[in-house]
Amino acid sequence: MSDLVFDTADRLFRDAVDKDLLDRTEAGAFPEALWQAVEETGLVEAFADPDTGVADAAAVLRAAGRHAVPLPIAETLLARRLLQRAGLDIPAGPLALAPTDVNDRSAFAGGRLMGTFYSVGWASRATAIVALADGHVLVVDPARARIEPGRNLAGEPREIVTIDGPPLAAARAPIMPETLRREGAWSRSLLMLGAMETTLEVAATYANDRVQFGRPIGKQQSIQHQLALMAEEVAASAVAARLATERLDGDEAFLAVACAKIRCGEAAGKAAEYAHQVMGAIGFTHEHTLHHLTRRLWSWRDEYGRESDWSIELGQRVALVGANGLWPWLTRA
Amino acid sequence: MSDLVFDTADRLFRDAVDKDLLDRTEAGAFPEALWQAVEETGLVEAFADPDTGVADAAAVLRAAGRHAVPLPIAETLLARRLLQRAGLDIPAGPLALAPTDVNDRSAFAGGRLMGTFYSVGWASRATAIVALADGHVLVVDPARARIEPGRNLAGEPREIVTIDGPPLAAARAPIMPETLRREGAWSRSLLMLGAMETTLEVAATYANDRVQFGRPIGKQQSIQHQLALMAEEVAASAVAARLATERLDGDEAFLAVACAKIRCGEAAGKAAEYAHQVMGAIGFTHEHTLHHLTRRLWSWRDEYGRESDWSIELGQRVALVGANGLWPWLTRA
Amino acid sequence: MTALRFDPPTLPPGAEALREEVRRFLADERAKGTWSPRGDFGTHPDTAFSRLVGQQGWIGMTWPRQYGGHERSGLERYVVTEELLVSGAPITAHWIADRQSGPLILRVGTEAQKQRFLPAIARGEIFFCIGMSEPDSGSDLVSIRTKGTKVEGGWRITGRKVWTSNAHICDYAITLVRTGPQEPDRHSGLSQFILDLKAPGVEIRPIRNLAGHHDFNEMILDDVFLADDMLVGQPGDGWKQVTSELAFERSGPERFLSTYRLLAALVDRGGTAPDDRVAEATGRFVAHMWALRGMSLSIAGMLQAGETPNLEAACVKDLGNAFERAIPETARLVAPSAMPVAGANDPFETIQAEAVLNAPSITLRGGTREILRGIIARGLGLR
Amino acid sequence: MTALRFDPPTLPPGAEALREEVRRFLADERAKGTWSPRGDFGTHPDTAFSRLVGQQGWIGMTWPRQYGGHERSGLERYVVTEELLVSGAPITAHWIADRQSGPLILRVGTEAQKQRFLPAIARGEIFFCIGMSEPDSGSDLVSIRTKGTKVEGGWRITGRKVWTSNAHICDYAITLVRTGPQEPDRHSGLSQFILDLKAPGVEIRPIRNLAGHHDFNEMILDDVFLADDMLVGQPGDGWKQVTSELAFERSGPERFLSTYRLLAALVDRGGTAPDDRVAEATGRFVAHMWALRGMSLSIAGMLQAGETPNLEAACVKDLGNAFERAIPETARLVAPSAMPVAGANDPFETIQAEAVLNAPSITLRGGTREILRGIIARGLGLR
Repeated sequence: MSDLVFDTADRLFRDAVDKDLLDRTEAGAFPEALWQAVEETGLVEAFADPDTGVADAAAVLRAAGRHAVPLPIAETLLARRLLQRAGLDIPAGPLALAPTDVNDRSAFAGGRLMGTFYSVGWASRATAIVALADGHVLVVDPARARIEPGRNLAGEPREIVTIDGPPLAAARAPIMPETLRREGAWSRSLLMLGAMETTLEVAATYANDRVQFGRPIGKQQSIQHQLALMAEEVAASAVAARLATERLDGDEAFLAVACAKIRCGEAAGKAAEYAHQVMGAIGFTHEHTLHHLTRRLWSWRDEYGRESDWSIELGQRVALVGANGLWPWLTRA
Repeated sequence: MSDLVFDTADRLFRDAVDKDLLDRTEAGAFPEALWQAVEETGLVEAFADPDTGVADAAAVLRAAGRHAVPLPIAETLLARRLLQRAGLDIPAGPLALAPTDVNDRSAFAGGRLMGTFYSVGWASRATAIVALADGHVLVVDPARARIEPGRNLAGEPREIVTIDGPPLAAARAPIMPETLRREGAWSRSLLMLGAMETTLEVAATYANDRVQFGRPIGKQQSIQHQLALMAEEVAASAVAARLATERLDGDEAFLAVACAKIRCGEAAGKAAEYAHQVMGAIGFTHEHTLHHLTRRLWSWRDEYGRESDWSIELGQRVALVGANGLWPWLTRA
Repeated sequence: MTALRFDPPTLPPGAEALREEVRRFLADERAKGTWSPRGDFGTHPDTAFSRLVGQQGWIGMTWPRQYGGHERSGLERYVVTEELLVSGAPITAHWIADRQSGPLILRVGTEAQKQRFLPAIARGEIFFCIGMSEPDSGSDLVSIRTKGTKVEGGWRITGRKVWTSNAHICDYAITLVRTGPQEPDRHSGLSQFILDLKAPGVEIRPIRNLAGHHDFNEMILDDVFLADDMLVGQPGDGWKQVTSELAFERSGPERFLSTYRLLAALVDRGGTAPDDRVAEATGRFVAHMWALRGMSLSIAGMLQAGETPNLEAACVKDLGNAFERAIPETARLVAPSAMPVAGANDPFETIQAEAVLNAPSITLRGGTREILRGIIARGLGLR
Repeated sequence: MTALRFDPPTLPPGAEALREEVRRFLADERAKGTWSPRGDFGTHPDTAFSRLVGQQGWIGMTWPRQYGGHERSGLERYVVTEELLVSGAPITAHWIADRQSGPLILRVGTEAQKQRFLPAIARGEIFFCIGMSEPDSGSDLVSIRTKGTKVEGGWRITGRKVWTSNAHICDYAITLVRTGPQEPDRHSGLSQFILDLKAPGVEIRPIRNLAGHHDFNEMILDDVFLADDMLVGQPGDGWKQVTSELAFERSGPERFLSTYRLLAALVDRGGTAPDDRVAEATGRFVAHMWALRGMSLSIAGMLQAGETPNLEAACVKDLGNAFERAIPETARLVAPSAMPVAGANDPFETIQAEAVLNAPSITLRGGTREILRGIIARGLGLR
């Protein structure tokens, strides 16, 4: 099932996302037609199936990462899941999701939401902003929020949203804020995995094609080593992301997601570095597509917690489990 | 002057220290004849010249490191300097020095020294233990101390010394404990530099000589890279050690010694790793001399403060100096 | 470009019960004083303990019953192996026979060899080592000079092997010998033999390692006679036989768990409310180990399914090397320094010291990083 | 084995007074609003600011007075350069002319060239860039295809250059051109010309970098006529002339200070009582920078003494690369996260973001690490 979802998404994105679309979106346009296609294909409903939903959503995210899809796919998927669990109606169109950052602050009292969220993806393009605040899921009309522009290193909209007023809809929150943060971190792990896979392909192809000193640079042992190291990072990320997907709704979601975000985040930085090292000046140009991938890697590894944030938190849990409890914990999970 | 000192020491050690001597010393013997030669050549008095003393002592230490000299050269040099500054008589023979570790504890009161020192070099072989405690320099008879055996990773004696009784001699301390710790860290930087230089020579020679897959392994790009990286570490260490030597008695001794211990300590670990990587199984055998150097590198980087200890302390000073004061501090030093 | 594949493994029913069984066994025997935890798995052979492990049915677990095996899955074997490794149990003595020599005999040995050696291996009664490297050939097997000459009823072998781990406590060595010319290609002409280490003409000399320990040996073979039935597989197939084992050799839990006990000691040293430096280091290492175990388990599942995930195994080995080496290097920098206790060995310091001294040997096992990365690069389509 | 040598440099008297002078100048001009600190030194050219620097006598500092220089030592130039770099002053415009083009003309140019170009460079009035790389030649200069054909009174040049930094704001480009065959050896047949960027047939097209900024250009040369007096040095000596500058190009403070401002921002973010993670990171980076500066100053002294410490320079460049790249990677992990302020740019975040985006360009400057390490390995006697 999930393989089929991946193939569908991968084909759609491969055909629709090109350099031109990426550049235009970064310059401020919204790829309406692509969004329509995503909705029509049902990809935004990937979480729907109670059995395979998480794996299906993971497949969509990985495919989106592979093609640097310039749309709020992760945000919409997670927001729809949250609304569905809360029993709220799901608006059509792209959705924004808050909070994303530990510094975000909000309060919901007397039917009124007050809050500031510092890094909301695509808020100004969303049909609704879905927020978790004070034990409630709230649906906010973006037109009634103050939205200041902002972008991450990849040029993806990350906006400062200030809300002060009644939401369009509200319901008791079915999950804790940690769960939302965890799902956000999980989404970034899958996106990074996809982007790393393409980065590796691009770099390996280049190394075979590019001739210097009379032979392909891929014949140099040092270039081969860098590509091998990159492949190792991608491999470790793929497994860490799968383990987190399998456990996203399980008892050991924290452990599995923390490991995925730490491992994929570290791999993302290394993969970007190795790729640029292999590709030299050409990879540093705006003309080449590499940076659409690597700038996303640099952004996503920071979103929903850096490797260091998750490592410290995981290390603290490990300490509570203790040296003798660590292995039983890992093998039980 | 210091070049001459280096040449003298280097020649003496090269001729006298061989694998057999190293193995025998590690097994418990004390190389008396070599010690006699060191004393007769005047190398233990290297600090004596008020102008070139520090540079001369640095030259002796570097030469000792190059040949993994199994003697308390650093300890004797520093202890003699301390005695001289305190105006105390300098006993002949090898000297031990305490404290060395932040966990060491001692008190001197009513003419009585009570203390435990956890990692004293060669105490059981020393003619005297020179200790700094409660603002005093104290000379203790090793025969009246309780000495428990211990060795560092390189098999050099590092003994637990417990003292409870009157010293043989005492005088007001001319320096603070931080200064002694700093001089100890400086001595280890020079020793590491010397040992790294030889390690690099051994590994480079091996890479040229060792044939695999029909050609010297030194023709492989990855082996060349590892040796180049090793050379870079040695180069940075040489400069950091020189800068510390130039400033050991100056206003910015803390900065210069911290940088030397951090930089040489980090280099030591890398140089040892690269060397073993290049040399493969042969370097892992007891029969080869490599480990006499690398085990010393692994030991010395921990002695008188790890890189991390010095980095944290330096970072705290940097914070007090502030972002705007940092560059002026570095250029003034 | 060959995509790397890590299929999700399916643990057989009973795997977790088996895990508990192993833990109980280890706890009981430790309480009895049979064993105590050691550092790296590659050291401290204990033939008596290995016999106990054999009695539990945990040697040759996947082999057919008719040869003393237990016909369990590779994933059950995986569970037993990781539990033994993590506990620090002394399993060195039977390690090679269980992982390499036994499976080799099972795959290409004669019926007589299978009957003669496998049940005894599985009982933990006979032990094997590997006579591969020579003074002038490390990773480069084709340069092997130990020579086998065909004589009436067998072969006469002369040469010199080095780095044969634990030859001094083993009974047999699977020995790689040149028996013919390098034709039709440079990998031809090598053969594998079962060498009885007590045979006339075999001399074993210790090679001490840098810490002064005796794990390695030099094996001098002076006109040793080996009967025809000690040849394993086909003459001339030695290189093929050796390289086809590599996915097994490169992907097991031993490839990233050899410094696990140091990680646990660091957790211990950090206490229940560790400072951020210790917490960050342990959290990061746990994440790396988690991913490596996921990869390694996945490969075990694919091997069980009859696949040969060689590229994937090379990834585990190269990443595992780096991981195992990083633990002592980081632990020494972040560990809070503790007040030494006179006369007592600090457990963290002891394991840390052992790990630092042992670190150079990590890359010596199962292929240098140059070879591993070359394999992966070729898999990526680099020419 | 060639031992690496780092002689202690001797700063000339007055160097520290000069340093103060530079600091005062920068503070005064900044107060006037003439400039504000920028991130990496390779970006943000400001020709007006460069003219001011020229007026201070800080361009062409070491050149003879007769050509507009100031006959100061290379170490005085070093002091000025590091102060400008650390402050984040916009010195990109005159950078190449001061470090490379001017010294080249001084070394091998004709008397007429020296008189025509050097005084104007030193005044900060004309600016140079370098036309070296081509689409099919990165580090591999012998594969250059831009062709120069001898004609009456000069040369006709046709070809395409890429990655020419700041060509769009410069007046001239020192351009490497094939003017003859690769004989007697493969490095023969290349020549350097002073190319007037306003000459007919020269077209300059922007190449935006990954952050969308315009620093690089493509230069298309379509049958451009260059008079004989625009040839620099001897025809065919281009390769030799290029490679003999490398110790200068590889060892300056720009090789490890380009991310200094991020380090300072991290110190700032950490506050006066930083947590141990920030303290450890900043302390370690300061130690690395301290050693790199010591090496770099030492090389400056040796260059001043007429030596050519090429190996030592390669060390500084390769270590400097790693150092500059490590700062943003570590800073992002240890920086305490601060409450964002709506509408305000957080200085740390801004510099951090710029450093991450700029990191891939660090190794593009002055030789790839493969080349640098190859040089060092040969220096160690590896054959």
